[in-house]
Amino acid sequence: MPEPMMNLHVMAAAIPEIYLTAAICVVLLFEAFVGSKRPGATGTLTLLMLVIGAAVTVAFADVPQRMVLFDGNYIADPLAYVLKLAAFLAVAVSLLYSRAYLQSRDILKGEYYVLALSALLGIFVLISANSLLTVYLGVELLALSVYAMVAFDRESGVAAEAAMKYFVLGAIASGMLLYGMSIIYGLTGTLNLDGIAVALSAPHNLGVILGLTFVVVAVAFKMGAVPFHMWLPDVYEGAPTSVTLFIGTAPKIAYFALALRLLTHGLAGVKVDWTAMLTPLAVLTLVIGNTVAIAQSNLKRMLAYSTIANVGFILLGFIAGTASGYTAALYYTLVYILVALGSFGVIILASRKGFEADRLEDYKGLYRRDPLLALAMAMLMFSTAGVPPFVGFWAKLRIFQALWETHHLWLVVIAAATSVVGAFYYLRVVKLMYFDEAPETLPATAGSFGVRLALGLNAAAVFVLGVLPAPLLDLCTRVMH
Amino acid sequence: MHDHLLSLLIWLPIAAGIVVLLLGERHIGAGRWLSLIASLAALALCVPLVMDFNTHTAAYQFIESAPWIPRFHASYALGVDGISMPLIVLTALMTVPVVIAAWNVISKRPAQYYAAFLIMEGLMVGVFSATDALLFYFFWEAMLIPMFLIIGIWGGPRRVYATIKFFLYTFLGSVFMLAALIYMYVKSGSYSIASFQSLPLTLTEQRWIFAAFMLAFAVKVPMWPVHTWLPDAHVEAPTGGSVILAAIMLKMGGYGFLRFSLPIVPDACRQLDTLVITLSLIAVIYIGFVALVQQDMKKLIAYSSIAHMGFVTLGAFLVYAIVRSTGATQGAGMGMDGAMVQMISHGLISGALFLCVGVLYDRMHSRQIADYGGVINTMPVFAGFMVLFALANTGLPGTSGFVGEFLVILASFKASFWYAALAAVTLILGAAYTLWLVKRVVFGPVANDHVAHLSDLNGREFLILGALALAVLMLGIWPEPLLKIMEPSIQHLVAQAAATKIPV
Amino acid sequence: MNPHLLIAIPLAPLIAAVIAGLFGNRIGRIASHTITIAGVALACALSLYVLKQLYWGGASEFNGPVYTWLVSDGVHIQVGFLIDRLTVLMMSVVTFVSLCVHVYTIGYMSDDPGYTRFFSYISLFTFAMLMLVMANNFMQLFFGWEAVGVVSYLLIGFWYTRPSAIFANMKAFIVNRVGDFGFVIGIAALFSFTHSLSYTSAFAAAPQLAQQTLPVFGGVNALTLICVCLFIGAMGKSAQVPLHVWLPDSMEGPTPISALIHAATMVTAGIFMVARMSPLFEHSDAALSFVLVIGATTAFFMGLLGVVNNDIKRVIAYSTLSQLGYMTAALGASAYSAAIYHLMTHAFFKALLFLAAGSVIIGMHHEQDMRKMGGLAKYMPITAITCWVGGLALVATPFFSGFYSKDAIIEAVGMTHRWGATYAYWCVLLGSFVTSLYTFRLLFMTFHGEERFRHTQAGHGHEAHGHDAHGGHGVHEPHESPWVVTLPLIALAIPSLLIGYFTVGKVLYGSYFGSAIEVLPSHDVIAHMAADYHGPIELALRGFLGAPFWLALAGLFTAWLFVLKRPDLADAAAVKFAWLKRILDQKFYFDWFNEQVIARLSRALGTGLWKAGDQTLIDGALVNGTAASVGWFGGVVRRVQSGYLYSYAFWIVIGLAALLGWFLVHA
Amino acid sequence: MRPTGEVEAVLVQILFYLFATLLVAGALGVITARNPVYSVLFLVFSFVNSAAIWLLVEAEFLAIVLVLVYVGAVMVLFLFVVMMLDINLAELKRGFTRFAWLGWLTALAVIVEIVGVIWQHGLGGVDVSRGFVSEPANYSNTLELGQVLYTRYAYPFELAAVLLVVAIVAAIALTLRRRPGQKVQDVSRQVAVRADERLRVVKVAAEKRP
Amino acid sequence: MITLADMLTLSGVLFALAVAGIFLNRKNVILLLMCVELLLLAANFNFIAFSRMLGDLTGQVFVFFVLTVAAAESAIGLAILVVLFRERRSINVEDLNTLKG
Repeated sequence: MPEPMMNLHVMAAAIPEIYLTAAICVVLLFEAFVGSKRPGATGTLTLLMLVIGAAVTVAFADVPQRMVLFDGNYIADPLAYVLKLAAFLAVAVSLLYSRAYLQSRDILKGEYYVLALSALLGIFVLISANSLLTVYLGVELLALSVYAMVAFDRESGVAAEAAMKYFVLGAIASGMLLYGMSIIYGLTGTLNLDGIAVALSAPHNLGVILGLTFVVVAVAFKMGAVPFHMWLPDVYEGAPTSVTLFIGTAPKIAYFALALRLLTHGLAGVKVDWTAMLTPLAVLTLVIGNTVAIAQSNLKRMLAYSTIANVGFILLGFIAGTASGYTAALYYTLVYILVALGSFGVIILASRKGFEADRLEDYKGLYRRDPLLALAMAMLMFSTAGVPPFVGFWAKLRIFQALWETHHLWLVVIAAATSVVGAFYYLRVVKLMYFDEAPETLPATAGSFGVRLALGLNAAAVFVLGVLPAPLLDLCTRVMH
Repeated sequence: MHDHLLSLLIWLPIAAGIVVLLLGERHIGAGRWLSLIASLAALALCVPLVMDFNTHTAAYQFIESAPWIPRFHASYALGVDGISMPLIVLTALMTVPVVIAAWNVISKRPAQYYAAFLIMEGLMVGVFSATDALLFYFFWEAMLIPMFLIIGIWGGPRRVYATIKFFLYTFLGSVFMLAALIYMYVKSGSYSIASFQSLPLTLTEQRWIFAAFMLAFAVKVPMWPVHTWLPDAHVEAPTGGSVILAAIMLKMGGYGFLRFSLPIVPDACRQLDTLVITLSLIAVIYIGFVALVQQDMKKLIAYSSIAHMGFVTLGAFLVYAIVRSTGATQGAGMGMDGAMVQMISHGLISGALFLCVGVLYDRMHSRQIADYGGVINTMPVFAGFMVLFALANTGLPGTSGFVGEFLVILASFKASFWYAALAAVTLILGAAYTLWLVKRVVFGPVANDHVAHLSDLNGREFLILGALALAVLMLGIWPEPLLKIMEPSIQHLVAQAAATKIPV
Repeated sequence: MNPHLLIAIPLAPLIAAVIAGLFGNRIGRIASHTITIAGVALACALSLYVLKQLYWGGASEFNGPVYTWLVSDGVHIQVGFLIDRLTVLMMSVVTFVSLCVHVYTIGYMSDDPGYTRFFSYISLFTFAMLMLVMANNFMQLFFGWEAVGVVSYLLIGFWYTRPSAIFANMKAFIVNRVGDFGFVIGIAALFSFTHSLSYTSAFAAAPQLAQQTLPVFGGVNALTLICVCLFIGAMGKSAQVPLHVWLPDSMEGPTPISALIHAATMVTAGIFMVARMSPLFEHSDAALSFVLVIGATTAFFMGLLGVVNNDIKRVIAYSTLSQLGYMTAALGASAYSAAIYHLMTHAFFKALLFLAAGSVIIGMHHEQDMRKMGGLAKYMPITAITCWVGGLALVATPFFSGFYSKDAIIEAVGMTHRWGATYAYWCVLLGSFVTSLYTFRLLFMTFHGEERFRHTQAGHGHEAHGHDAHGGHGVHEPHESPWVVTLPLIALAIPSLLIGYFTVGKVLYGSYFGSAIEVLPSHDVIAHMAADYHGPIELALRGFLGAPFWLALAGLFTAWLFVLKRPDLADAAAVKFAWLKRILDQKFYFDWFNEQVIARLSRALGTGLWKAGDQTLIDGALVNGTAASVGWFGGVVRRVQSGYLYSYAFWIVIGLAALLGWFLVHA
Repeated sequence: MRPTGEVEAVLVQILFYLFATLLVAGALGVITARNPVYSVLFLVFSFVNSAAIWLLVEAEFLAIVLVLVYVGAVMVLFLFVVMMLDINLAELKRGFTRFAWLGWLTALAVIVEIVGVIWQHGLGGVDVSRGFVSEPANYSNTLELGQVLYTRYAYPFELAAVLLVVAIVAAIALTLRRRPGQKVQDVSRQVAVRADERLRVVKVAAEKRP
Repeated sequence: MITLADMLTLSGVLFALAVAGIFLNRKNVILLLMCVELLLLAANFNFIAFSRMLGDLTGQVFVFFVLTVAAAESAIGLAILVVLFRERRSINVEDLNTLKG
């Protein structure tokens, strides 16, 4: 048995996880002894911890190349580094946006932050997973934290319903994941993804397909691909908006990593099979996500379907099956998160206690009531629709490019056509905010200066990255190769 | 300054627009003047653009280039040739009247109104000056946003329907164009338009790309049967929106055909030119008849725009039929010249006509023809302008409207008798719908009390209509300066269009 | 020849028009009419000077560019002048008639609020007409062609508050556009062969073109197509059947306009154009036959309409139509010089007749219905005498100018042998009876017989002109017009009477036109007639023996019988030949057809395309239909999301089973 | 004393089929029982049978854990919750709906697909008919597991620990209720109390006599 | 002798029954949680079978973790159930349909 080298130098790459575990404990203890007396303090501490965590990550985890730790269970590479930073940022921003929301609804409890941090840890685990076991544990860590967060507003019946649905369906999915993993394990004799990659090289093997299908279904479920998407709208709608914001953003990084580590790395040998499986899913996802979104009257639900539609695009990147395609998917994911942070942030800022601001008509004439929110939302909507000069355009472009490189003509056509359909419901939001008159009854929006500033910066980022997309595109390409 | 002239033309209005936006509605006085100054400054920047333009070369001039997305070989590359330069000048020219026309008229969120138009101006100049396909597309799409807002915020009662229809229609078209552009990037490894133009493509590839381009440009032009967004958008848009829509945005479709379709996929164009020409002729005749029965002034002018833009596409695609029927390209350049002149001229005339309708609308708040009659009795000066622009719209010699149509008809006969014959029907239909409009609105006894209390043009309106009238007449009496600018580029384009790109 | 001088000819009226048009209200009436008259007078003087230079001064013709309009695809399209004897003749006639009309207008329009505008228009018209006749290329020809059309449009609708006027002007423009449609195609066709728009190259190419065919209509001779298309343009402008319908309606314009534009100048543009294009037409017998038949038809049948009309101006208008038909028939018979010659004489006497009619109308306080006139000779002698001069010229009384031109046409048509010549000959021959009938009917009804204006009840029912200066009530004594009105009458009566006598030898039978008009020797009927020509007196005397003269005399007798002697016979005939009268009253149903069939069909087609095509099919089915079906699809799929956990789980399993099944089977 | 050879193999096989049948029956019982309490008991039954099978295939440690953790803890928790929630059993007793056949059909399809791959195609090339090789007598399943768990699987083990913490935190956060008006001692406040807070001298204004 | 196929088949049947239990049950949410347990059990069977067949302990380690996770999962699932019941006074699956469409 090789002597495990458990010194700091070797483990530097794993500092983020170690730090985060410690942070969970600190926050938990802080909440127990201080937080309960000073509402909000835990939140501040958590944000602080996240910032420090990002700093620590930058300081220690910036590995120049691929490193495998913990007996092959853990992998650190530039991609993981970038994804973890992105996750730090996403979680920090989403918690920042949520503070006032939580406070006003009496769910500002330290446990919320603990769960958020543990979810983040789950995300990290997935990002750095290099064995089926760590993948599974990451999935569960993330999922369990998130189930609890969805149910966190105990006064809300819909939240409990959403949590229950999420839980049951999520459990089915992880059961399927497990089942698939078991077969793959049986066929390869190893849990290690590197080992699986070596062992599985022949496509069209029935046994592999059996296992693979279960894995693909589970991944598709987590990402929200049709027809495994049904939890997503209900959960987005039912969860407290702050939780919707949370689960709509950072976990996407994890699911991207899940697909990347599992499919493109571990199961690279049977790429032909899983791309063939993902293709109908992606098409269905694009079509149904975009069309059903049109029929929605609840903004959160609409954004949920929009998420589904975007997942279709991310899947297309995977279907391309090349480094370029994965880069495109990565870029798309990051861009999507940036936009989703902003759009759910707007919903949070537009809502009040007793007024969730989640119906579309709650946005009528938002421009009059709060120009900043309206402007930010409009930019975000145009971005998601894929209209330059916003960053969403480049995300779509990058996907198209990857598809062309692999000659996927019909997928390009479908993606293009459905993105036009998609543009409709994004435009409808802009229409409500800018073209309609505000009813008298809607309350004013809120948000402290800092939060509003953050939202402004968020929207500005969507614009700046849209005008100067090169840095982020470069970064994605660099870490993916 | 010449090194960054085009950049200045793009970013000066945009910067000014943002400043106006930031000044907000409270400082609208300053915003107004700033908008005027900015639009005039942009126009002034066109002076060196025209003066120092080398009319002896088809190469891009005033070129600028900076890396934008090095990994994609996409650069911030600008340049103009004889095809784009006049359109840029037209853009700068038409923005000024729009700003002036809004002076006291737009009372709802004026700062945003001005900002939207200034930003639009920059983006439109960007479209015409981009020599990088990605940059082109960037501007092309970005422009939809201000226009969407302009129609949606300041539009008429059905503005939401109209603006969403406008947006989705054009978005549908452009998305496929984007796909085609990316495809060619993947093949050529660069986004520069020149690299696309020199990229060998098989006929199948060309056909697909042609279809994508066609969708994008045909919607924008617009060609029958993808034109139905235009009447709605025009009718609902505020005056400025209609003006810019008709004067500039439609031209982008024509520009796209000239800059992309013909040089990039010449073989597909050769194969499918009959389709384009047929649709163009349908636009001329079908739409002519439809325009005849319109009850709404703006709708009528909108339909007339479609018919007139039919000449642009007709002229642009004559080259293949001419080669087929005569064996040489002689005459093809004339068709393209005609298309270009028609674009410029239509920009001026339709812009002016929409301004005229705006003048009436500001006073009567109606665009229904039936609500008017005998306007000349109370607004003689206005009536003079309206009749002039209407006649120009019918292609009267001596006005700019004649030049393009005449050249296109001349060239089209070389292609086919029937092309010429059907195109020339516009002489009759154009006269019929335009003059019937004039008869019902301008002439006749005072129709009602509202008309009786109309006041004639104020100085501001007189100024803009007068300037446009002057431009229309000058271009009609002596189009050579314009043609001279275009000639080398058009000849180059004809050569490109007539060549084959199928790899052997 | 000095090009600057030539440029000055059209520019003078243009500048005057612009000044009067833009600043008319500031500089006032007198300044306006002064400046426009000065402009036209200058143009007239210069034209006459050029005429002198060309004919007597031995100057060679001028053919050169003024400026390059545009260069496209290597083709230089220029604005330029071709000044030869044909042109200068037209220029002189145009400017002279225009000058007369300018002067006349001072009186006629004296109390119209649009006074300065009117002067601006007619000056502008003069400019446009000069550009037309002076052109040396088709672009400029078309420019002038359309420009005169536009001014005509503006002038017919001069009294813009009158619904009939603004209908008439629109009709005129659109009908003209139908002609222009052909004209433009003709130009384009020519261009497609010659790559040039200049006359010179077109003429040079004519013999070749006559050999070429175009693959349309199963192969048609290129030159024939070109000539027919060009002639269609002429049919519009020169009001040939069936594009004549606008001309009678154009009488809604003020009378000077009728005289200037719709009698003397603009309507003859088509005649001039065909004559100008004689090198082309000469090579296409088919086209000439077409011209001949159309012209002859117009000459006879349009004259018939003049017989039954009671509006003094409209009778003259139909007469104009008929006379234009004569000219056209002459063109068709290759007797271009006869056509131009008749054009010239007609310009004088028809302008005279119109101005005289205008004078009558002023005298009758804007009454145009001849049934309410009669015996006016007593009250307005100068008008009556000049009008008689014009009338006699019109009916081709020997020694009058009209005789020399019209008789030549009838003879030329009789001598030609091309297809349709016999029909044409009978038309033009019988036409002289008709001409005489309506002319004398007009003269008798207006100036002689019972003073019917006394019977009319107070407040004449006729709609006053746009201005109400004359809007008095009750019976007015007719009165002679002021000198500014009568002076032009006299000025025109003199050439109407004499110009034929003095010029026939040189212009018609001499070598005046020289190379300006090209006639193939085999077609040259005028040369045959010239061989028989022994001076104007002999010619006139011979005229007394010709059939046309006797037919005219018969017309005079008939008119006298029906109008003065037995008016009841006219009524009886109207009853007896009710069907004929109905056809004539309905003007052969052309207007009915245009308004009830073409216009209605167009509107119905437009509405159909709009409602069914655009709104229902494209917008409704395709655009909104797509949107709706997407929405519908979304709504349906949405219901799959039933909210029930078991359903969600079921879909997951279905998805799993389907994927598994598909890939297991296909692996 | 261990039976050997053929006999052992047949015996194991018989026992396997027995437990497998019971297990499937138990599972069927879980999903068809109308009373949730019965379902839990069926589930317990299923787990016990599973543990037996695991013992048969010599995964002793896991078999024990299954019984201890599952039957001993998790199932009790289930029962506890079932009892605690005041569920209207009558309402829950109504069975499946009319689309049940579709559900069964789908389940059957999944079984056919899985079983088909296993039996027909040998899981894509694995010799599935091979029996398990018995471990040597001195083999300790628990020892082996214990040796790798804290070394090679230290990282997952730590993660599992966090997972359990999360479960605790979540469960408490979700279910712990502080009812308003409940009288509880707050020790830290009691300890931190200061003298001046204990006694408040209230000055009562003298009431005027009416 | 127990073969791999036996074990895998058993797990397959268990898996299908668990899944069927989830979508056949229209009444009781608790039953769903139990079916999830069955689902995990099925996967565990596979792991153990393969582990034993391959002579590789990793599969059993995995099962160990699965059991841990399953316990944690049950805890959270039941907690959610309690919250749900407190809000709705029902754990009827058919009542869980306020979120739909």
